[in-house]
Amino acid sequence: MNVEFSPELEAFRAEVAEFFATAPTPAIREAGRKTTSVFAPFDQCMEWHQILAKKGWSAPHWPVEYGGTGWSVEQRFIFAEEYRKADLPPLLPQSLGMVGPLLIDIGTEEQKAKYLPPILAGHDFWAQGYSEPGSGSDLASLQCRAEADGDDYIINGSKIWTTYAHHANRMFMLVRTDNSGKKQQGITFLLLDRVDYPGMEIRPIVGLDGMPEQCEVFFDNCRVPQSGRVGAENDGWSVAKHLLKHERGGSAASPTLVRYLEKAKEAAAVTPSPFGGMLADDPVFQSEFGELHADVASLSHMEKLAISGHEIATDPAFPSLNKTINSELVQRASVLMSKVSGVGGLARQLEALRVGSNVEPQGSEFDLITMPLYLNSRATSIYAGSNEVQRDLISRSLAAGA
Amino acid sequence: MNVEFSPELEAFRAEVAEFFATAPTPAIREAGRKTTSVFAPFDQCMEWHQILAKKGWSAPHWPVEYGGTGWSVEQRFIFAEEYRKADLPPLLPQSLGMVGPLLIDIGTEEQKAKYLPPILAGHDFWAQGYSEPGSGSDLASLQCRAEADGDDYIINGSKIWTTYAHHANRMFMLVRTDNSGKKQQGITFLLLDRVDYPGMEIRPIVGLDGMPEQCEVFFDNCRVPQSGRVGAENDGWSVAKHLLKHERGGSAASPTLVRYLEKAKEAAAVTPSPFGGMLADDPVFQSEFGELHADVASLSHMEKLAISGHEIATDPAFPSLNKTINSELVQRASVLMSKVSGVGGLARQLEALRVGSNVEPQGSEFDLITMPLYLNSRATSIYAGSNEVQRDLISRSLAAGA
Amino acid sequence: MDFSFSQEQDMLRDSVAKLLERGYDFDTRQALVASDAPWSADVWAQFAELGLTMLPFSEEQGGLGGSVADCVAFAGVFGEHLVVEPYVTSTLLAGGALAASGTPLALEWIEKLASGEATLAFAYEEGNGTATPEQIAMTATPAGDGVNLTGEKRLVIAGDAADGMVVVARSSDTGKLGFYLVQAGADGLTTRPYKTIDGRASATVVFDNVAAFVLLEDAGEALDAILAKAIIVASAECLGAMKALLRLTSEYAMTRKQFGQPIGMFQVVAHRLADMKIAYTKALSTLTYTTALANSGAATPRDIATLKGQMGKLGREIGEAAIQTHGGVGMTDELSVSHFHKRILAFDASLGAHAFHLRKVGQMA
Amino acid sequence: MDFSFSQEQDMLRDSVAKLLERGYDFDTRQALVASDAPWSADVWAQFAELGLTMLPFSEEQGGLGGSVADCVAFAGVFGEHLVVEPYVTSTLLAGGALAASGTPLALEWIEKLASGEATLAFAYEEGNGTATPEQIAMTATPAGDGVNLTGEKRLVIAGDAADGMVVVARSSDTGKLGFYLVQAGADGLTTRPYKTIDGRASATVVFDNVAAFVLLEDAGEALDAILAKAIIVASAECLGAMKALLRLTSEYAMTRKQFGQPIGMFQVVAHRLADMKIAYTKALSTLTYTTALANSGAATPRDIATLKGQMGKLGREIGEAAIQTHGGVGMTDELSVSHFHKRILAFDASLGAHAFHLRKVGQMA
Repeated sequence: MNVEFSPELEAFRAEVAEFFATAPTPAIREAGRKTTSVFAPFDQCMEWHQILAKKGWSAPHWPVEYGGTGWSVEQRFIFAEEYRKADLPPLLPQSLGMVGPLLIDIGTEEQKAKYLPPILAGHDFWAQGYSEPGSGSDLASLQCRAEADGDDYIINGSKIWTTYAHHANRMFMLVRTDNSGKKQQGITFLLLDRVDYPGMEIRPIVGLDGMPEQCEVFFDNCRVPQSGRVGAENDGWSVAKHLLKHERGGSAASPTLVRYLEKAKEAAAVTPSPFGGMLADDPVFQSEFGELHADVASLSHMEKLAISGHEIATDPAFPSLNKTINSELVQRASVLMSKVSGVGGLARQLEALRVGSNVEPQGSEFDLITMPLYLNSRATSIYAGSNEVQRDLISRSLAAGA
Repeated sequence: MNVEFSPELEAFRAEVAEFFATAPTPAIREAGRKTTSVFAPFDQCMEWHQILAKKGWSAPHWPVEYGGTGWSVEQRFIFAEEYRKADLPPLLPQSLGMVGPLLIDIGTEEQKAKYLPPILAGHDFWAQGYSEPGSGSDLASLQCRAEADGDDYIINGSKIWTTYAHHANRMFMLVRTDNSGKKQQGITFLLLDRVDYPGMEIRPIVGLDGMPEQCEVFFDNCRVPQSGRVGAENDGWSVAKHLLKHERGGSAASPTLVRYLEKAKEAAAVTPSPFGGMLADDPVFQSEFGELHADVASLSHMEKLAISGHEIATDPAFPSLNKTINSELVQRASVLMSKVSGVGGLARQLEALRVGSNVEPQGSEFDLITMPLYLNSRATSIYAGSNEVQRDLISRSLAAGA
Repeated sequence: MDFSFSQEQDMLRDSVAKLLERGYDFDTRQALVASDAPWSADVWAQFAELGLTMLPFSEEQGGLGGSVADCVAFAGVFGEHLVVEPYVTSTLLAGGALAASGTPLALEWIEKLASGEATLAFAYEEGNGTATPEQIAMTATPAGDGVNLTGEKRLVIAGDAADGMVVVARSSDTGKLGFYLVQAGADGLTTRPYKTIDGRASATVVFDNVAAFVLLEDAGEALDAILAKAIIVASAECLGAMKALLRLTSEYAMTRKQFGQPIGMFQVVAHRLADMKIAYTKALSTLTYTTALANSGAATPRDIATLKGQMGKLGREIGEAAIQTHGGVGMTDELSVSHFHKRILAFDASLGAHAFHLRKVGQMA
Repeated sequence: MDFSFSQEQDMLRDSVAKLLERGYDFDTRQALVASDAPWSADVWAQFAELGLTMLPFSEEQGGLGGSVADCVAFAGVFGEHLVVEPYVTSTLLAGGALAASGTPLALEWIEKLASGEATLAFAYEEGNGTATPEQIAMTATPAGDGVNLTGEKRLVIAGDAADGMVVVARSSDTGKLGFYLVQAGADGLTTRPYKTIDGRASATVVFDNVAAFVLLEDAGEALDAILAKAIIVASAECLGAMKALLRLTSEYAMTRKQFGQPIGMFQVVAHRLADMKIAYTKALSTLTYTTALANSGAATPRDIATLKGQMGKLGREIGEAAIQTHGGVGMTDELSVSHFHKRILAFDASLGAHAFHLRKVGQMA
C-alpha cells in the first residue's frame, strides 16, 4: 500500500500547468469559465481539443498505439487536476470516451483507420443517437427502424436527447432491425458518416436553462450505408453494453467537483453572511462544505482505486456506482454554489453566458454560472441511464452476490 | 381564519398545569422522565391512567357520552402541551385509541357496556394481536387460524410484535376463519376476555435497546368464546380498516416532539461544543435544530387543521401522511438528542432506566434516555404499517386523484 | 380555530381563477415572458377591476381593508398560472410602505396603486448577505426636505418598468432603516434590467446620490410587518406552484409508460410522488395555520421564519422531484414543469433563503 | 499507487479470521458480553500468540515494526465478529503513547502489552465537547517526580479491567497536553464500570489527585499521530461491521417474502440495498486510500478527518437501512443486525462524531 509522491511527478505537474497556462486562446479560457454543463461550449471546446491533440494529450486514456499517453494513475490524476484548476473546457465525451474506445475494441481495421484519427485530432464530433421519445430509461424498447436495402439501410423514426447533434458531423446510433424476438434482440449499432443525409433532420431543443444543448433527430426514409454497422446485425445491444465497459475504471470526474467546491469557497470568501462576517467563515457553511468535500474525496479515492486496477472496478455494478455517485455529487455541488449566489443567481443571462458576447454579467462571473449549472445538472440523474435504472442494476449485483 | 387566544383558554391551561403539578406520584413522574418509547413503563403508566380517569381526563377524544371531555381543538392541544411539558408518561394507545373507539363505533351494546368502562378507568389493558412471523407489512396474509366449535373458536397459530402482551389482561386480534377466497377475506376480528386461556402462551422478546417491550403469543388449541367477535365472521379486514379511521384527525403527537426538542436544547445549553462555547449557541446546532423545529411545527399545524375538521383530514391518505411524518420526525429528534449526548450515550444502563431502581445514571438523566430512545424509535418506521406501506398508500391516493 | 376561507374569499379566488384560465394559459404566459413587455398591462388592469390592487389598503386610505387571508385566498392561483405581474412587490411591499408612511405623498401614490394606474418597485435586497434587514447598507443622507440615496440594490422586481420605487435605506444620521420614494428616471439612477429565471421583469439598480422623498424615517417595525405579510402571500403563490407540480407529475406518472407500465407503478417513482404529497401537505398546513395566526394578529417572527423556511425547502423538494420524475421532458423549456420549479427557486432565494430562515428559527426556538 | 495488501497481510488476516470463525461466533460473543468478564482472556492470548499485540511496536522497542496497513488488514475481521477485546485502545492508543514516550517505565509496559500479559486503558474522552484535544480539561499538577491528576474521563474502555491506564491531561504548569501513567487501583481513583451499547467493558473514571508517572510532557504531536492511527484501524473495524450488514441485509431481502415475493424485489427495498452498497463502496475506497496515504507518511489531518467523518456517516446510513430492511426482527436483541449497528454507533460517537470531523474538513479544505 502506498501513494507515490516523487519529484518526477512534480515535474510532470509543472509541465502540464505550464502548457495550460500558455496554450489555450482567450476564447477557450472564456468557454472554460462559462461551462455550465458536462458539455462545454462547442466551438471553443473543439478548438481546444485540436490544440491538445497537437500536443498528444487529447486522449490520455486511449491505448498508446492509438494515440494515448501511457501515463500512470498519478499522472492521469495530475493532468485532470491541473486541467480543472485552469478552468478549461472539458473535451466532449461522445467521440473520445464512447465511440472511439468502442472502435478500438471491436471496430474493423477499416473503421479504425477511418474514424479514430479525426476523433483524436478533434476534427470529428460524433452525436449519440440512443433515446427515443417513447424509449428513455427503457432503452431496449427503441423503435427507430432500419430496413436493409441492397448495401444500405433505410431508416425511419426519430431520436431524442441527442446532445449537440446540431454541431455534429457524424453520429452513432441504435436502430431496430428486427421486431420478432425479445426487445433487446433485433437492435443494430450503426455509424453514420454524415448527419446531412437526405431524409435526416436535426432540431435543437431549448433546455430549462435556456440553452439548445439537446436535439431531436428525425429520419424519413433516410438511406445510409450498411458498412457503418458495428458488430453483427441484431447484435447492437451487446455492442452498446460493451461500450459501458469504458465507463469502468476510466473516469476522473472528481477534479471537476473539487473545482466546483473551490469556486464555491472563493465566492463565499467575498460574500457576506446574513449572520455577519463572510460566508466562508460561517460555521454552517463550513459544515455543509466539509460534508460535501469529504464525499467528493470518497469519489476521488474510488476513482484512483479503479484506475489503479483495484478489484472494486471489476464489480459488475461499478459503472452504475460511479455514475450514481458522481451525478448526485454534481447536483449537490451545484446546489451549494447557487446557495452562495443567492439572489445573485436569479437573473436569466443567456447573452452574458455566450462566449464572445462581451456582455458584462449582472453580479459576478460566479453568479453568472451557478443557476445555469444547477438547472443543467438536474439532468445528470436522468441521462445516461437514469439513477433509478442504475440503482436497479446495483441492487441486482447484490442479489447476484457481488 | 383565526386562532383563538382567550382568557378562558389561559385559565384552562392553568387548571391543567396545576393538576399535572400535583396529581402524579413520584414514581409516575420518574416513569415519565424515563419513557424512551411510545410505550411508557407499564405499571406507572396505568397508575397514572387511573388518576386521570378519576379526574375525567383519561379519554379526551372519546365522545362525551362515553367519558370524553368535549374539549375544543385549542383545549385538546393545551392539554397535550401541558402533559408533555410535565414529562408525564403517555397513556398506552391500544385500549384508549384503538379498541375503545372501535367498540364505540361498531361494538354491540353489550360489548360497550362490558369493555368501555374498565378501559376508561384504566383497569384493563388490551394487547393488539395483528402481526405474525410470516405476516408483517403483508398483514392480510396472516395465518393464525380460528375454527368454530359450538359457541367457541379454537385458535391455533401465533402472533408477534404484540406490544406489552405480558402486561395485558385482554387482547384484540385478527384470526383467519376462512382460507378459500382472497387473503383479505376470511379474516375475523376477535376480542379475548383474558390472556390466560389454556393453550395461550406469551413470551417477551428483548429489543435492541435491551427492553422486553414486544412479545410473541402462541395459541395451541386455545378455546375462546365466539361472543368476542366484532363484526361478522370473515369481515375482520374491514373492521381493522375501520379502526384506522381513528388515527385520522385525532392525534396530537407534535407536543411530544416539541418536548424532545426542548430537552435537546436544555441539554445543549450545558454541553460544551468541541468548537468552543456551549452547543446551544453553536450555529450548526442552531441550524439543525431550527430545521427540525420548523418541520415539527408543520406537523403541529397539520394536526391542528385535522382536529378542527379541515379537509386535509378527509383525504384517504391522511392517516398514512400523519404516520409517516410523525414517525420520521421522532427518529430525527432522537438522532439530534443522541448527538447532544455524544459519548455520554454509549453506556448501556438498563438498571438505571428501571423506574424505582434508584441507580444513579452514568452522566446526566438526559444521557440516560437518548440512546434507548434513538434505538427504540428505529421501530416507528416499521410498526403500525411500515413507512414503505404507508408511502404505497399515499401514492395510490394520488393515482386516484386525491 | 378556524382554518376555512370565507364565502367572499372563495368567490374572489374563483374570479381570479376564471380570469387567468381565460387569458393566462401557459403558452400565452410564455409569449408574454419572451416579449419586451415587463408584464401584461391588460391583465394588470383586470386585477385592478377585480379590486385586487385596492384590496389590502385600509378603508381610511382608500382601500378595501382586505386581510392577509384575503390575499392568500387568491394568490395560490397566481402561482398555478406563473403570474409575472408584480402584485407582491408593488401592491404589498411598496404599497405597504406607503400605507405605513401615510404622508400626503404616500396617500397620493396609494391612490395610483389602488386604482391600478401606477406600479412601484420595492428596492430592498442587496445580495445574498442581506436576507436580514440588519445587513442593509444603502445609505440615505439628509438633503433638504428629502435624502440622497447611494448604494446598489439587486433583484428589484419591476425596477425598470415601474413608475418609481420605494427604497429601503439606512440613514447616515441615525443608522435607522427608512422608506424613501424615488421617481422613475431620477438623476443618478442606473438601472440594468433583466428577466428573472421565473420570467419577472427585474433590475439591478445603482444609486449615486439620488434625490428621494422621505416616506418613513424609522421604518424598522413597519418593514418587519410588511415583509411578514409579503412572505405569507408569496408563500401562497409558491404553494400554487407546488400544487401544480404535484398534479402534473402524478398525471404524467400515470400516463408515461416505460418497461410496459406507467412509471408511477414503479415503487420508487410512487414513493417519490408520496414524498411530494407529504411535502405539499406540510406546506399547505403551515401556510394555512400561519395565515390564520396572522389574521388573529398573533404571528411571531418565528412563525414567519418557519413559514418562509418550510415553503422554500419543501418547494424545492417538490420541484426537483417533479423534474426527475418527468425525465428528459422535465428538462425542457417547452414544458411548464421546469418553470414552476424556477418560480419556486426564485421564491426561495428572495427575502432570505430557507436555510437562513430555518437557522433563525433555531436561534429563536 | 498501490492499494493492495501484501501476501503477508493477507495471511495474517486469514489467520485472524480462522481464529474468530472457530471461537467467536455470534452466540459465543453474546454470552461473553452478557458475562461478568470484560473480554475473553483466552481470545486475547490467541491474539498475542498471533503477534497482534506485538505487531505495531517498533523492533527497537521489542515489537514487529508493523505498519498501519498491517493492522487494517485484519481489523476488518474484528468488525465482522464484533470483537470486544480492547485492541485499538490498549495496543494502539495506550501502546502508542508508551512508544512515543520511550522512558524505561514505558518500555517495561510495552513489553507487558506486547506479550499479551497486560492491558492498558486510554483515558482520553471527557464528554461530547472533547472531540478535539483542545477541550481536554483534566489537569496534571507536578508533584515530586510525577504529577497529580484531577478530573473526569468518560468512555474509558477497559478502564476498570486493565492493569492501568494512560491518561491524557493538561499540565497546570504549561497548559500542554501530556501522557501520564496510572496504575490500576491507585489512590483517589473512582471507577464506575459499565458495558457499552456494543458490548465493551468501559468505565467513567474520576480522578481526585491521583499520583501518576510522566510518560511524555509535551504530547500534542504524538497524540495527533496515535489518534490518526487508531482512527484508521477503528475505521477498518467499522468497515467490517458495514460489510457484515450489507451481506446480511441483501441475504435477508432475497429470502424474506411479503406479498408473495422476496422483499428485495420491491424497488424501494432494492434501492435501499443499492444505497447501502454505494455507502459501502465510498467507505471502502476512503479507508483504502487513506491507509495507503498513511503508509506513505502522507496522510494529513484533513485526510484523517475525512476518513473518520465518512465512516461514521456512511456506517450509520448502512446500519439504519439494515434495521429498516429487516423490519421487526432487526429491532431484536437476538439478531446480530442491531449489534453491528450499535458497534457503528459507538465508533461514530468515539473520538469525535462524523459531524465534528466533517466540519473540521470544511474548515481545513
